[in-house]
Amino acid sequence: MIIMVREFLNLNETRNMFLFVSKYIEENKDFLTQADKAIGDGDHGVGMARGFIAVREKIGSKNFNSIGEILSSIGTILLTTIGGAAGAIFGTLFRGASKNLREEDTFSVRILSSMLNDGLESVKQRGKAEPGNKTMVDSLEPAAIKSKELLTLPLKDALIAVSEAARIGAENTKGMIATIGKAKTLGERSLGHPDPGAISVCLILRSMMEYVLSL
Amino acid sequence: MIIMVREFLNLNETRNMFLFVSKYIEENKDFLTQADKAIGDGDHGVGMARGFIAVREKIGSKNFNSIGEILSSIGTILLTTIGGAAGAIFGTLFRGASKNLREEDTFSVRILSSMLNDGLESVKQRGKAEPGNKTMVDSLEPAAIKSKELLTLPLKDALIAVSEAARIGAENTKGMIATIGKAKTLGERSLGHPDPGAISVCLILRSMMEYVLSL
Amino acid sequence: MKKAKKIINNPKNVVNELLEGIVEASNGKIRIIEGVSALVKKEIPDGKVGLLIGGGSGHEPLFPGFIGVNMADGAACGHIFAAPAPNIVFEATKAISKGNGLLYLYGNYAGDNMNFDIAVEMAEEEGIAVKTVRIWDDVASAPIERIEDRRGIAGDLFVIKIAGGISARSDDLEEVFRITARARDNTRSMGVSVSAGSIPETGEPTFLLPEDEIEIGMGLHGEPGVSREKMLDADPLVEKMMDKILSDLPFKEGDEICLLINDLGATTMMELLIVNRKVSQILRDKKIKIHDTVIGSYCTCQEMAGFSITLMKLDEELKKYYDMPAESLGFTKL
Amino acid sequence: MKKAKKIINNPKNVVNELLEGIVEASNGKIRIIEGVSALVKKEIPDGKVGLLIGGGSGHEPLFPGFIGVNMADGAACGHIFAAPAPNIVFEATKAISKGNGLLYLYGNYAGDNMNFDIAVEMAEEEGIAVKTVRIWDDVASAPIERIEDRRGIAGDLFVIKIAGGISARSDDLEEVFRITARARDNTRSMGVSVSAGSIPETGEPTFLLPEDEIEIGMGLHGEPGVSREKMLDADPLVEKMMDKILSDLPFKEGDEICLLINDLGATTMMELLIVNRKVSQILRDKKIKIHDTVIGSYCTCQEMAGFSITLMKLDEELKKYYDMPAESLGFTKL
Ligand SMILES: Nc1ncnc2c1ncn2[C@@H]1O[C@H](COP(=O)(O)OP(=O)(O)O)[C@@H](O)[C@H]1O
Ligand SMILES: Nc1ncnc2c1ncn2[C@@H]1O[C@H](COP(=O)(O)OP(=O)(O)O)[C@@H](O)[C@H]1O
Ligand SMILES: [Mg+2]
Ligand SMILES: [Mg+2]
Ligand SMILES: [Mg+2]
Ligand SMILES: [Mg+2]
Repeated sequence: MIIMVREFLNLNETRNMFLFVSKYIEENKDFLTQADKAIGDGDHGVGMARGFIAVREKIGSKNFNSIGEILSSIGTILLTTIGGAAGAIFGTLFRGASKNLREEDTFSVRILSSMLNDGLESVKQRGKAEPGNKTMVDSLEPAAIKSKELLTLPLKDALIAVSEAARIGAENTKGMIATIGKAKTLGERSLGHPDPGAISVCLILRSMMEYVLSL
Repeated sequence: MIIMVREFLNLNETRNMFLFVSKYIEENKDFLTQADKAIGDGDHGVGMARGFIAVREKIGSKNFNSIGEILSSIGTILLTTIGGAAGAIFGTLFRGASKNLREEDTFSVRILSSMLNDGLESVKQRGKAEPGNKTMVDSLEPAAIKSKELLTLPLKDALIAVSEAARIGAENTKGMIATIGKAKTLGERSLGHPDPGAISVCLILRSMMEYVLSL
Repeated sequence: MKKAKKIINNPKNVVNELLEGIVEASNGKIRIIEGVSALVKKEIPDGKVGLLIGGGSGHEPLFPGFIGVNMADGAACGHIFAAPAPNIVFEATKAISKGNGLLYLYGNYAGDNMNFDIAVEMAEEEGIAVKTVRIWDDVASAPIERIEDRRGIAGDLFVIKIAGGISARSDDLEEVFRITARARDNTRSMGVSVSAGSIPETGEPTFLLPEDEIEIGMGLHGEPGVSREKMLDADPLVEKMMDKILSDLPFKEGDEICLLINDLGATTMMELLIVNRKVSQILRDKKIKIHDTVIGSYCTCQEMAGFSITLMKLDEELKKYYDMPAESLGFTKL
Repeated sequence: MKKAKKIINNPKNVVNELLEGIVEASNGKIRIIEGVSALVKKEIPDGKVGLLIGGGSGHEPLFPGFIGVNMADGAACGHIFAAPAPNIVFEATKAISKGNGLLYLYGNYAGDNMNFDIAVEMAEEEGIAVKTVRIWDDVASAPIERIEDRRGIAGDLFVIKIAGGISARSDDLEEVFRITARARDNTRSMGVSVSAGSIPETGEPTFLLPEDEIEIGMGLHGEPGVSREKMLDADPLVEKMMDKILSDLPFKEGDEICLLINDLGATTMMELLIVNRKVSQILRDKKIKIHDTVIGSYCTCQEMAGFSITLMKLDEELKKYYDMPAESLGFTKL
């Protein structure tokens, strides 16, 4: 079998990619909740699943005019349905990601990179987290940085590399002491456990990759 | 070994008999509590033990002038330290038992019978229970009735027969539906379980018997 | 058997220590009677008809937490789940007596009845007049024909509230008795439980309930309820309970009531509110007017999970006394 | 893992249903804002500085149960243990706004801070002035140098009480802000837990604690405390907690305070009273005067067993607002 090399996705495919992401998050609800039970209040999976189920319900068959519109719709849905830190952070991530993509109607590596870097910037502005605080930033920032180096790769290869960078970033949070979010009161007791929000970032990128690989 | 046949106990021996009863009840605290857990609120052993420990503490080395005085002291201590239904009932039992024994200074079968019958009468007056309501009356009444037939027996033989009558009475409560006390809301669910207060009557008589046998 | 973890010192001292905790919280207004487990108000006006409540401990804030302004004058407290001994009641009686007699008000249990009755005999020997109202609001515990066999549960709060009001206004023991008895006669409750409490001296759950079952008709102690059923959702459960409560008095269209949703110990306010939503909907459908709603932990059974619903039907007189402001550790009303 | 048995309907509907339960209990005084999980008073005078509180649900009666007379005007409520989304806060803001701005008052958590901040941006775009006070009373959650990293726990009650008082008296947002912030600055708390709560959607305990251990420095959620220790008797445990609380502000001889002993969910009033006994003894020894003591379930974490101690130091101004009568589902004061 010859694998088609896709350089970009059209608007419907992009929307479908995020519908796939939604299912993926929903399927990992318990896994994320267990991660939050270890160092947080045990609701991260519940919230993320609630948000992404709402995404599926609300944009499932909707047509969009730009990549930016898809991302900002998702962001607003997450912001208004998840609540908690994750709602503000993942809502802000997608809303921030949409900023420079209002005129774009294809999803490519360049768009991926723009989305990750703008999203990262907005998240940092909103939540004041820096790498090392043991948050989703520790997974998002390496992915965003990595994406800038991949502009010439095919989309699938770029997504493989980016999601690997996010995975390593999330893995590294195990060695960090939380200084932001509900885990921060644990101090050293947070060592050894990965940050749940960082895992969510991994899952989002990994499912985007799986979707593109499946085309 | 020749077993001495005791026809009576003197005042100190009578007091010591009830100190022995006290220890016996204390040792059966958990057993009584479990019985009350099955059909009541699970505190009968706790209360009875509290009362009889107080008896040991308060009359342990006290000298008395009559059997009646011993019994009424015990009754007042039980009445003021147990609380609950058992406090009123067992307090009343001992106080009632003392009624006609203010002039007596030896404990004999006749005294035993007077004590059980007067005690029974007071208990019925106070609590309005009749045989068949599944209370301690179902154990106390057969013992009291039996005691009237035994006036010519040696004390130990009378106590053996009386405590056997109480045991059978308590055993029979298993087949009764409670209509008085905390078990009454259970209705048929109280079937199959003996009444905790009836067990206490057995334990009191049985330990009196063991004490006399040990002399 | 998993033992309960409790924040206590010596389990034998829980009652005395909790009473001291109430005294500390009272800002100098309540004292403990030396040597017995009873609390009384420090200042009681001469000639006031005394209101003495009481029962076993372990149900806090019931009973000692309901001493206060336009509430009770004193409480005689027994060991955990055990009626107070007569001497405790009697000492509290003497401390409260201001020449116009006392009303004894407590839940209808064999132990309480006998111990308070012995205390009545002691009080009368001292020339103190006593009238008694026994609370028997639990519709599940006996059929209406044997209403005097029913036990007292969370309806205690409303009856104490009315008794506190009338006893602050009237110096006639007969009148205090009459109106309190009417409050009792107008009050109906029913409870359910999903898991047991435990008494501190044993630490063991007072009953065992399978994971998927609920005990219906639960009282305020470890003694079981009237039946066990498969666990239900809140709404059908409430419907079932309300059927039984409403048809008992019965409560009818046009009636005006006070409503109490009472936590039996470990049930969350979240659950109580979800219950209240359904109870209120049912009452609206039946055109029964809710004058006031009280929700929270008032009459508890240690850490038992479960709740009860209480309705008290008002008339003009009961409403007047219900609406009086009241203040106590366990219940305050503007 | 044993799942919690809760009296609810669909776990996804708990928040909406509990809010409806509060509306039903309010006798027509509180309404739900169509489409979002927020409650507001129906009648708010023109020109009143609005007091909006809020946070995750599952802590009832905190937050929505503190709407009432001389209490909050509205509450924005999130899912269980999740800060409310900004649109919920914003809708409540518009409903409350009477031309003189709003004070947002909530516990200091990353999620709440971010969501309320987004709402502030939305409100300002609409021309509604908003000031924010974040409550950070939990001394266990960060050292005093990083007080702004501390989380808000049961001290919420006292700060809301003061804010409710001043916002009913003053139409100057700056003044409402200043006095509320002072109440916050004068308030210190610490909590412990002996067993976990659970969130309805999973039913699983949010943490596991060995049978003989206690979690020290517990917050209002499933997130663990600052350390685990072997289970202690009540008195030494209280001493330990009081050491940390008293030395933090610090509270000193001659100070006058309000005291709250708060149940985190399933702890009995019996235990709270035993705790209060020791707390009060320590305060008396230190010659710190207790102006008022509040004991009960105010800020909870589902059926978590545990409690917290809160002290708020009074000055003449704070005392004036604390002493105002107040009425709400969760807290009433004569
Ligand atoms: N200030 C912040 N900046 C970035 N991410 C954050 C911040 N605060 C929290 N997070 C992320 O949110 C996650 C927790 O989300 P969630 O459990 O859903 O919310 P909550 O903490 O309100 O319960 C954390 O694992 C972390 O990755
Ligand atoms: N009216 C009564 N007459 C005689 N015995 C009674 C009566 N009521 C209760 N009892 C006895 O008391 C026992 C229960 O005692 P206990 O458990 O200590 O008190 P409580 O029921 O107050 O918890 C019952 O088993 C029964 O034998
Ligand atoms: Mg969380
Ligand atoms: Mg019992
Ligand atoms: Mg009992
Ligand atoms: Mg949360």
